[in-house]
Amino acid sequence: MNAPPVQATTVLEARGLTRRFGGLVAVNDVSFSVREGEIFGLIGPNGAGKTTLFNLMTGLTPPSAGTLSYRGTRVTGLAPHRVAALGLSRTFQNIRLFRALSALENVKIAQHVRTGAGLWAGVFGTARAEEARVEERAWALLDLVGLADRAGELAANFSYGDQRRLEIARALATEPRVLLLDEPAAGMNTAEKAALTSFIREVRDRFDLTVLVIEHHVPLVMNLCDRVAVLNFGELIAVGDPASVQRDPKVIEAYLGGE
Amino acid sequence: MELSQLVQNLLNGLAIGSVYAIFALGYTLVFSILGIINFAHGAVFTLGAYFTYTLVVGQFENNGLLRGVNLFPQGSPFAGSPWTFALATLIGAVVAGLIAVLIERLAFRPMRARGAEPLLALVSSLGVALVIVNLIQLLVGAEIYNFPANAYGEVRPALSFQLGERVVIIRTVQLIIFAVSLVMLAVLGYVIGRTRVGKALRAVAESPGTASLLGISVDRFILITFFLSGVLGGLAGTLVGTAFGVAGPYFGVTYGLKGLAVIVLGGLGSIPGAVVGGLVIGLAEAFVPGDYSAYKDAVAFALLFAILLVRPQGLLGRTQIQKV
Amino acid sequence: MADFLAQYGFLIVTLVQAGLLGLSLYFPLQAGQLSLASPGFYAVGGYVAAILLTNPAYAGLRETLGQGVFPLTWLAAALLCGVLGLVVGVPALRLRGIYLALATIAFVEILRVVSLNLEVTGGAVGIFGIPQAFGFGERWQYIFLFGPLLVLTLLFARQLERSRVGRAFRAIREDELAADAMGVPPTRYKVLAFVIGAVLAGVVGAMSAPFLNTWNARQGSFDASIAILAFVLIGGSRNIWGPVVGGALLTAIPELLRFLADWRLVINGLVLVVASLYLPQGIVGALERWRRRPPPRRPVPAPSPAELRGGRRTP
Amino acid sequence: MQRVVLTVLLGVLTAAHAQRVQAPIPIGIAVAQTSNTALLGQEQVIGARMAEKYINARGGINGTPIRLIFQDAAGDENTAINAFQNLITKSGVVGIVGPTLSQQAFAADPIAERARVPVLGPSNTAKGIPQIGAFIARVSAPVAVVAPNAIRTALRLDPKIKRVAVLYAQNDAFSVSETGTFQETAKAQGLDVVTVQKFLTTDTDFTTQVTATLNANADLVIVSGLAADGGNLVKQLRQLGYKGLIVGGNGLNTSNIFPVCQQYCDGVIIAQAYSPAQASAANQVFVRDYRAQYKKDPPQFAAQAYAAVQVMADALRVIDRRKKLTSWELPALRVELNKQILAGKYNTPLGELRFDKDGEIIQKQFYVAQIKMKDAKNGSFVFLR
Repeated sequence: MNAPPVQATTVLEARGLTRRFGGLVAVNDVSFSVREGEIFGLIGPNGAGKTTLFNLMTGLTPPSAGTLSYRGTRVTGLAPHRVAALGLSRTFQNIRLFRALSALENVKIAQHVRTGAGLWAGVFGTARAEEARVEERAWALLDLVGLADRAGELAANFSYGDQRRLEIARALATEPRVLLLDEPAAGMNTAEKAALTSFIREVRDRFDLTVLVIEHHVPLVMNLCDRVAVLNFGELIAVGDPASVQRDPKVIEAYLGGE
Repeated sequence: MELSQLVQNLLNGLAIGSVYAIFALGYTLVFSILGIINFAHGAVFTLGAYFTYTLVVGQFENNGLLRGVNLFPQGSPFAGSPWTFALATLIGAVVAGLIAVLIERLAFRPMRARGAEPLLALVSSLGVALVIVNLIQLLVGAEIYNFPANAYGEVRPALSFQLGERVVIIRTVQLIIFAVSLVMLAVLGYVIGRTRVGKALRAVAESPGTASLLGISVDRFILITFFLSGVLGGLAGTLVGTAFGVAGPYFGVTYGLKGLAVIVLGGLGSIPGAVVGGLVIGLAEAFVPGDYSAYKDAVAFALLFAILLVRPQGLLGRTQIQKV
Repeated sequence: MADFLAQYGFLIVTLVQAGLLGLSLYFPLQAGQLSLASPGFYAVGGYVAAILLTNPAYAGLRETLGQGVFPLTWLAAALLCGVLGLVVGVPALRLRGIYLALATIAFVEILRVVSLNLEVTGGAVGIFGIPQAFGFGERWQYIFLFGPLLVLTLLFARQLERSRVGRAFRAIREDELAADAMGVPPTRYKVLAFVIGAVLAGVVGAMSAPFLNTWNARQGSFDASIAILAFVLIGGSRNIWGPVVGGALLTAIPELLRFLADWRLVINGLVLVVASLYLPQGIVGALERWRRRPPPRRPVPAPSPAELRGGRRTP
Repeated sequence: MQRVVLTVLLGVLTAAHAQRVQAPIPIGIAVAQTSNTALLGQEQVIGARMAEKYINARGGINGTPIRLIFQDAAGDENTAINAFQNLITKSGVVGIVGPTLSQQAFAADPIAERARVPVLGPSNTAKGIPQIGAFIARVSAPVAVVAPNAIRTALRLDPKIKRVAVLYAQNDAFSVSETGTFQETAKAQGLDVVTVQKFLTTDTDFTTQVTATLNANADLVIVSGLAADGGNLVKQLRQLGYKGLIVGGNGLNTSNIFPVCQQYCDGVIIAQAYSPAQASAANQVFVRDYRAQYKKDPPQFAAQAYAAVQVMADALRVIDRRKKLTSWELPALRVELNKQILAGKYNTPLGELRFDKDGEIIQKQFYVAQIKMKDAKNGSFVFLR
């Protein structure tokens, strides 16, 4: 298991993140920090507020209170595309690919923030070099997730597992520094899950990423993550290395009580 | 503004507003179930008026293929008394309902079966409206037909009372429309809120998928919806026809656009919303100062634009929460 | 030939014109925005041209520019519609789907009532006696304006589709939220698409005012909104040729049915019903199913892993 | 494919050369047979058809019958232009009667003007129509002249009139210009215009306008509108208790308003460009034929369309006497017909009429009538003065 680098810098810092929907508190005063280069797991029973937390972190839902900062820059309050531009990119629990577009296009679109051709450059074809680069990177990313030979197929036609991998490729296309994966292993079998573990590590190393993962499957989390945070009813009940978190009585209580 | 003026504007607004409202009831009913805007509703509304006219008068005089055909050589049995007129209105409405059912079978259901884009229903219903309107013109011409003046019996054409220095006046037929639209709303509210059919309808409106799992025949209830919408439309057509005449084949279609403003203002798919929306637009139009009456037609759409920006779900509509 | 052009010239130009109006609705639709505002901008563009070409206030301008006044009307219409598109688009594009459609219908109707009441737009009669562009005497000659505009618009649309901006449009159409999360700013591109449609409709209007000889408030109406929507849906909304084919066909049909005399609009209505029932993807959409797209070809030089990270700065 | 194109081209080219005048003589009628303008258009169709029948029954153009070719011009500009193109090129008509609306005329008439085909507007009353070009004339007078007469008649019937309410359809070009004349005349007669109310031809409810009128205590109401809206307005005025005189503009001059305002139409004073009471023989024949078929008096729109066809036929007859129509080249005949239309004097159901050099109608007689209702549905215009 990769030990986190000693004296790693903090990349993400959440302070008192809170989100209320009407009377319901989905995320309640959550604070934690994520260090550069680590794989940080987010676990908790169903409805614990994990996805809401991701939404708060990526600008899809504004927080009721609290802040998130990325290397000292405030993230909360920014629109999602600004968060993406800052270097935080995500996948979705219930896969939100551009279903009627090809795999290749899905990955090309996500390079939007890293390119600059405007309307007229596009219309007059003056951004050839940039287009070529977009095209090449898209193919390379599809290579990485093993879908290059099906680049022209519509995203909707892919199997569940392939869609999840395509979504990771798309997230990587935004050239993130932090990758947020929302249940990447959902619907995968044991062999696929094992492959996914090594794939995420490989990606992290190759792209110098910090990775946040929401995951249900406890063995996978234990195996993959450097540190784990546990949410229950919107509250953070434990943060630490997988082994210690697993022994935490509050965590055991939450899981046994919850299921 | 003086009190009498205020009261007069209020009455005027409620009177025309209730016309908008009864037009919009059937419109919004179909939207609540299918989520489509049925442009053919205006045509069905027109048909209702023409059917009743056919029963009451029996012939179309000047133009069209039916010129000179006299349905009742001995005089119509539906003419003469308010009760027979009411019967004719009811029959006209039911036939309009059946036509609406036919429209659903021929123009909407095949589309649903194919899972076509819901927007196409707009085009299809526009096509249906075009067919109906032009068929009416072919058959009975473009002229205005008017119901006999004594359709409601020998009632005074208008009621008036003194308020301060001025007289406040209201046409009897508009009071009738107002009353009938309230009754229609109450009946519809009862049917939808209290009866088994209504519960099933609501289930279909909420989620067709779940409803069919519960053993509700979705297609059957869509047919019922169209029938109800057609009956309401046909009834409204006759009522409005008695107030303003059956003003040619485009008679109902011209209400279609304003009806759209009404149902959006009230909240798409909300039945009380259609009534509230109709009354609000009627009142807003009535309170346009005389000097600006030229802009009266823009009022409904200015309201529509404004409400969409402030509260897209309309006055009485429900918010839809988007799931991420 | 001369007779053929005299008889069908006007019709042919209106087919092209309809295609262009279809395209003006197609651009916002590319970004997933169902806007029915085209007739409003079309009307405004026409009024701009009609006023510049007939109003005594601009007599001096016409004198100085000669035939140059016509391109000026297009430019003025484009500018005004662009600005108007921006003003209306920014608030309206917060709405989705049918709600946006309804808001744009309201916009068209408000414009119509206003133009019916203004002095400068000629009130109910409208503006008439509009000078002919470049001295065109015959209607078919207007193909020299609308034809190139159509070609340019199609080229523009094709280039746009292949570009970064076009991809952004499609992403928003497919899933606005996911597009946003993937770094595509939805509002900016929705407004851009809306404005492109507005500018196109405005220019078509400006060219149409001399073509029709007259301009009045009935040019931009709710009926036109629905007609243009039908162009796009019946033609096919996923391909640039869809609106062109749909516009041309739906404009031609009532004219080709003239031999049916009184029955022609009944049949026209039936055509709309049958087409929406049997061609749910539109005509071009149905044709496309027969054509298999070739798989995308990979560019030759394989990128090195370093390139994969992109030319990214170290933080 | 190439061959097809070639054949079509050749066909078209040869067709272009064989432009002789056909017999029966084709005259184009491009009026609104569909759309909501059809209410007016269908009356024009009837009027034109009756003229055709009448003319042919009396030997047509010195023995050669005429044939009317109908092309629907609907209510919009594009359809009107297409109808004109069809008539001019495909049907080779000698002249055109149409279109129904002034707005359409501004779009379609220039087409005929450039093709040098004479046009007679049967119902275009807006300012500027005959000025579209040398080939454009109209039989529909912009009855500004008749408006003053109607007000004077009202004053004669009730000399105590002082306070006038003016109501007009602001989306109808004709009503807008007519109301201007009405208002000027009222002021010139020393009357107070106490309120001016606008409405739309598509309106059905006039409660707002009516109550404003009543509260202004008007003792004369002047309405400029069309049949449906005007009729409803009159009906609602009476139902809500207005007792004074009502003057209706020329747009209300149609028996179509009887079923709309029913017994409430009674007493309305109407400014007319056409009256069934007009005494000429031409009119009496027309009225007799019309009554025989439709059991009511002919409306103005039918009479004007009838007159337009008759003017064309009369002019053709003069030309034919000089040189047989079928021996003319079509383009030459069209030019000649236009010249002859403008030169002649005609005895039509509208009374005696001729044209000025622009093609504006010079109508000898205008009329003021009062509506008398026999029962709820039937009534008549009783000619005053």
